[in-house]
Amino acid sequence: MRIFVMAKTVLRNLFQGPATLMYPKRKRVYTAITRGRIENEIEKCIFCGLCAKRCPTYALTVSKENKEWVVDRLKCCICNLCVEVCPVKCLSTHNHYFSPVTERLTALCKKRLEAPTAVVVDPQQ
Amino acid sequence: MGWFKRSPWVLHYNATSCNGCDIEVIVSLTPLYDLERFGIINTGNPKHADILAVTGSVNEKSRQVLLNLYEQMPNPKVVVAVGLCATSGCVFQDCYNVLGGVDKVLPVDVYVPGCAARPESIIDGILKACEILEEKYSQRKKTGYPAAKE
Amino acid sequence: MNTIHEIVLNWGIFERMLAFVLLAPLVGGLLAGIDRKVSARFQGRYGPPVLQPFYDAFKLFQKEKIIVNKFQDFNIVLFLLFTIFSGALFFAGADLLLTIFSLALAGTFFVLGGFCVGSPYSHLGAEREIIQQVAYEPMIILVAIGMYQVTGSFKVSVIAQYELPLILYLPGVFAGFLYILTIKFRKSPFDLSMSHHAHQEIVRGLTTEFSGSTLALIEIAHWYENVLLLGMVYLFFGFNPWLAVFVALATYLFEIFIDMNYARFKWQLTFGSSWLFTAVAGVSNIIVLSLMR
Amino acid sequence: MAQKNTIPFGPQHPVLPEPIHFDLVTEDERVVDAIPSISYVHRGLESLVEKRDFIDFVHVADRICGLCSFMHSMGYCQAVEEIMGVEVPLRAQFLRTIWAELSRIHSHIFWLGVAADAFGFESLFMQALRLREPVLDIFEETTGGRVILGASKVGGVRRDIDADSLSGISKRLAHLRPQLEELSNVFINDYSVKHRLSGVGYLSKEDAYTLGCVGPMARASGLDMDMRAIGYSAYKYLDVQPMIETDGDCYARCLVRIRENFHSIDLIREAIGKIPEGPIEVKVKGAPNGEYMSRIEQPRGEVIHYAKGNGSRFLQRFRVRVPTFSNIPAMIKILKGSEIADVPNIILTLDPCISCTER
Amino acid sequence: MSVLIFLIVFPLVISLLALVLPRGFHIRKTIGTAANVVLCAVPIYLLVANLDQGPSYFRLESGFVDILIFLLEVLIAGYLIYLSVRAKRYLPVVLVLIQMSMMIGFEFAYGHSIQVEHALFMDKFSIIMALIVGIIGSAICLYGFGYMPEYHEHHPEVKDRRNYFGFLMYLFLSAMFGIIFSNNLLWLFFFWEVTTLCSFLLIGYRDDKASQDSAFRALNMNLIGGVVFAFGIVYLFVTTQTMELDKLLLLDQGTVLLPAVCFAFAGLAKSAQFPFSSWLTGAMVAPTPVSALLHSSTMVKAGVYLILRVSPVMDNTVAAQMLTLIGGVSFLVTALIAISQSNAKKVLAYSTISNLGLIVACAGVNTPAAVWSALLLIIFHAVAKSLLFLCVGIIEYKLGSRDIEDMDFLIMRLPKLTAVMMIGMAGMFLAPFGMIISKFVTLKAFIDGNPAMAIILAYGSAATIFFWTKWMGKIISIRHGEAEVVEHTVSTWEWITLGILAVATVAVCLAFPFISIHVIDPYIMELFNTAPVIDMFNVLVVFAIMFSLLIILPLGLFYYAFINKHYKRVGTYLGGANVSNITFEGAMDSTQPIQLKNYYLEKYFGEERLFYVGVFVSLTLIFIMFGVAAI
Repeated sequence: MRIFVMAKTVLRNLFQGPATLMYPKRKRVYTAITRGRIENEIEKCIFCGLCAKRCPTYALTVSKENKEWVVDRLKCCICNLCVEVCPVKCLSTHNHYFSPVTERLTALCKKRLEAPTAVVVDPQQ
Repeated sequence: MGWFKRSPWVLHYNATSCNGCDIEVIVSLTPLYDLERFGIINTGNPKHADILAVTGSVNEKSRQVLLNLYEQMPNPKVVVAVGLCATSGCVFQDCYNVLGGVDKVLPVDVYVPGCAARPESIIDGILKACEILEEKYSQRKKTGYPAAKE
Repeated sequence: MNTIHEIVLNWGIFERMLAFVLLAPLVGGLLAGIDRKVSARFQGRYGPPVLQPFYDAFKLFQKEKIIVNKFQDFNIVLFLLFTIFSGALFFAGADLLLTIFSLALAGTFFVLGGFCVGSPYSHLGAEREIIQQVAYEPMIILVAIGMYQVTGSFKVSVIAQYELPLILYLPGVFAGFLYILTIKFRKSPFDLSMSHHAHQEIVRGLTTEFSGSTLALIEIAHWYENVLLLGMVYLFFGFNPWLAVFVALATYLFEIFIDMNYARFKWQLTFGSSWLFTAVAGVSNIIVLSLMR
Repeated sequence: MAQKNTIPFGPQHPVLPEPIHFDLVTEDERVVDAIPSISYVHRGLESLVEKRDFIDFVHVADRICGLCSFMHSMGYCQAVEEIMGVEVPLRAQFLRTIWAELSRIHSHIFWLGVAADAFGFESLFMQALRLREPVLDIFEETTGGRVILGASKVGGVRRDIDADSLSGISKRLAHLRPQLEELSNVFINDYSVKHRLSGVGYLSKEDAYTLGCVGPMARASGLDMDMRAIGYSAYKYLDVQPMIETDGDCYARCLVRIRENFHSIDLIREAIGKIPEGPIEVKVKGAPNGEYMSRIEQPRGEVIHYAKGNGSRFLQRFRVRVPTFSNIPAMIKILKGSEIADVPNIILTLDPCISCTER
Repeated sequence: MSVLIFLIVFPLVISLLALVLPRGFHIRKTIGTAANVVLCAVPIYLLVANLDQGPSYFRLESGFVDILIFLLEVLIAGYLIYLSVRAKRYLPVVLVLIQMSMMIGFEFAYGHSIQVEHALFMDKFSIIMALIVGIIGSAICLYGFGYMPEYHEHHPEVKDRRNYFGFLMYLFLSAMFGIIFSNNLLWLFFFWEVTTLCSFLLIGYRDDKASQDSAFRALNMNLIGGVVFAFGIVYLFVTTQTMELDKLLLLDQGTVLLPAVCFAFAGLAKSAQFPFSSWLTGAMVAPTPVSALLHSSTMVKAGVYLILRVSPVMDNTVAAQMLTLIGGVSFLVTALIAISQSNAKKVLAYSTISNLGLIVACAGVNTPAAVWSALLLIIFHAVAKSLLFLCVGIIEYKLGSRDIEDMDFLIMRLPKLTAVMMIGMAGMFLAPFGMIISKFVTLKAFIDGNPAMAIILAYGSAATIFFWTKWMGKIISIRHGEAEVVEHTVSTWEWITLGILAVATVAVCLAFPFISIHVIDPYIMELFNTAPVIDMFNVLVVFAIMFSLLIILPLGLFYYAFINKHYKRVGTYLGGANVSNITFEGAMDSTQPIQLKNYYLEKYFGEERLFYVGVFVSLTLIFIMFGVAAI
């Protein structure tokens, strides 16, 4: 019968100080390949729609006429399929996640290519 | 004085989730993320809770459970949909038994995306929920408490 | 400190009662906050602010009132009132036994509150709470008996001013008291009926159906109760107020440490071990004392 | 005297991470009957094969369950690869094995933590989940995800791990080992833990066999049942030893998982030593036609992925028989006669994964 | 003196009337009520008239009465033998024969030389007992008017012998008065045997197998007590030529120790202490008024009455310590057994034995404080316990069960009765009510006298908390929805009794300083020349709690019932599976109601497990007690 087996561990915890990452105060560093959110370099995009077709969660809508690429962040499961399938490699996975939102619509990230400058509607930026 | 902001208690319910987000909700209470820094406790009892954190895409059976739990929470209360399944149904939105998203059942206040939602994201989401909780409380105070209903 | 002691001695009964009623929740709440912070540090976490219990209580008072039946809250109000009352009796220097009985009365109201709501989990919690009561009640009475044997009085005021160190006469009783303090503080391994931790098989036990301000009242009652119990620890070291306060605090920290080191026991072990331990430690001490006289 | 309580245990219950319901009939503290009720997590994802391309379906298989995520996608891929006769490169097989064993470690440590919480040992729970984080960090560095890895694909794996990372993993696991040992020491030796676990939920070897137990549940009762021994993937090159205990109680199940943790660390380090250079995937052409049952050892036991293709891009039938499902009859048996305080322990020593079970 | 004789004879007359007057004769109830009023009034008169007086002894020329009593005794013995032979049970026959041969032999050998100076006497203790017997006894007889018709309605198989029942009840009251006023031990013994007979006949009232078994068990055990009692009397007279209770106390301890132990033994049997406890639990088959009157408030008290009377003789002997321990063992073990019982009357029976054990222990300790608290215990226990018995009696027929587990939501079905019952239960174990006051004092008395008992008390009271609290919790639990209120069917007679006793439970607590100063203290002064001083501050505190409860409870209930409207009503927490507020969605698509039952922990506190422990320990103690007395 052994008691206080845990004592060593908890005392060490007490004296070593907390292991907490103190997240909001201190930013978390992510690895390069962390799947955070999908980004599109809209200048390169050819609006082929392959990504939208492949998306398992129907998060992407691409409109060739309006030259518009929209991702619904609340639908995207960051599976990377679109990135893999993109013929011009304009899609990439950013390593920071998309922050929580209170309204559904604010999670819609629209990117439209209008010559000469790209209009970016992204609440995160 | 903003007491809600300082002490939001969370009830977590897994409504048809794949476990991934549930683990992350639990993990966000543990040493590395430690939600208790913000006074957040995982209560496990709707009657003590201020925030209902729902993971999963809700099916017919868990729908009723969610409604029951929500009904038993005292006002002001906030619903946080954690993870992609809870916000939209993720890859399961085509499944026959999935309603797809908590907002089909309950009024959702905060959507936390991610598959699975990262602990940081969950912390952000719950802190955001605290603000809404505070707002809801001041609104209630203005409109006054409704009288007893049997 | 000694001057404080003197001031307290110069107070009348009602002044001391009033002081307890006003100060105990502050002290108790602060202790609870320290508890949570220290527990977190033991677990390698940062932990909530020390004033967190107060935040919780204030928040709970702002919540909507939801009830299962009309009379559930009444039991809790009585629980709080009698807890305060017994604490006030204690700090006024009244009869120790009376304090204990009054505390038992308060505990009974708490249990009745758990029964009253007719919910399975609070029912189980209430049953377990009674088992716990049965487990700790003898030892608390033994404490009073032991103190009476040494000092010849049940009066807290007399016991507190007893010049010789009580602890030297009552080591066994003190050990037994420490044992059941774990039950009273609702710490692991004896947090059967309601635990502050989330994952318990009976949800929140007794408090399952109590929410909002009523839950806050329960918490406040526990703060009062904790201060009262630490007051009883103080009595053992009453010969030196400094030491006594120090030991009381150390006891509290020790209970937190115990909490960190144990899984929750089952009721059989809780009940059996506390009766056995108190029987061995407390009873033998008392018998030795009675033989010495 | 028949003084019976009827208690609804679940679907929402703090000790249950996932919704499952029991009508718990108790007498005093003793459980006399427990009738389970499921389908709170049923999504019907097996039917998705009819709508999803068989290659994209990996993403669904990945999300069958968050804890055994990788195992499911691996099992699915194996089944499809077998049907199509695809030869998976050896390096990919080794990588899969490494990830699978890492999954086992993180699942087992998580289980240890949750079990500790179920018997009211909060500091142990915190410590276990703290030790689990390094494993998740390895996942994040190698696959980009913490929980849903998405690393497996039909015909191989998505990402390679370079040699530096591999030795880094090996080093980190070596560092984790003493910490895990300290944690395991509490489970193995602490009096209060023993009080809660040993003798609780006893399942005899015969019962384990007739009730169809799998995984640690079966192994704790003395059944030698470890699918890794059949040598799928890279296991045939590794020294796999099933961890067997004979006591059949919760304590034995706990021991099995603890020993498996260390064994997995050994396996990973062995695999890292033996991993060959080479490609990580082959191009898959055509569509599956035929059927196959792939068997894999998950953290919870043997999982069977059955796939049937009809020559189109869409599979005709897909079915998963998960370990929790086969363990439920045994759980019901050992729940009867236990105590209320044991119920969480017993449910958790099964390591139930309801989202697998109901899909 | 005439008052005393009146108290003994009057119930006898009433009992004969009860037997003779035909049923349905409307004057019966009037006579009964009037008689009960008289029976209440006379002891009160006795108290008031003798408030400041010491004990008084009465000389009675009693040659004729003595012979009459002797003849009656033989008659009773004959009747008992007849009944036993008819029921083919021979142990009682043997016991009666032994006893009678002893008494007859004694009568012929020494009958002529018996000189009794004072046949009757009266002191404060007798008056207390007279008050209990008079007030509670008559209240219970009133209750019987309402109860017995219902009893026969519910048990058509039982032969309706209501006249006989009334006869026995009043006969018993007469015998009780006889016991408490007799100074002549032969008279005391006679009345003692009459109560045994009444108890035996009343337990067997149903006249079926179970009740016959119980009745004969009770008879056997009481007869064993009686035999030893008779032996004690014979021995006492042969050695010391004394036949009077008051003279007994003045004699040398060494010579009278053995008879004193014999009397104490008889007292143990009568008050159902271990090893005799089983007769009392068996006696619960009797109709409720019998349980309330004989088996909780009066007859079993006669046992402790006798023990308390003779305990000064045993002061500071090993025998007294053994007596204390027997009381202590009975107290602790029965309190533990009571945890495992779900039959309401059995719980009450065990609790009765338990409390009597405490009184016996007090008698054994025999310090001023101990005797003081013993008297308080007798008073408080009698009032509260009879109240509880009567409540259970009513519930039994309103709900069709005497099982505690069937008393769910009692507060919704019988609200007023539940309130009364709560008072009774609170009276049994909660501060600031009677029992806890006396336990408080008892504890102090024990620490000074016998610390081992203080420890037993500490553990025993904890066990007491268990079964009372869970029972209380059961009856006050409330559930959603409506429940059928069945209260209106409770008869007026029953309400009157409950009212009297409920008020009495509270009143004795409020009046306890008065009782202590004017009634108990003088008695203690006589015995010990000192009286325990009660701490006035504590009394004030107790009163503070009492009054605050009396004020807060009704106000609070009123507030929560009618004024407080700021709430939302929700269902109970059922893991989210609620279908309605009290049902949940179970497995297999079923709808299950929640069921809440109490813990009984039979595996740990079961009757068969602990009973033999108690019997064994107490038998050992009794042997030691007799051993040291004989030496």
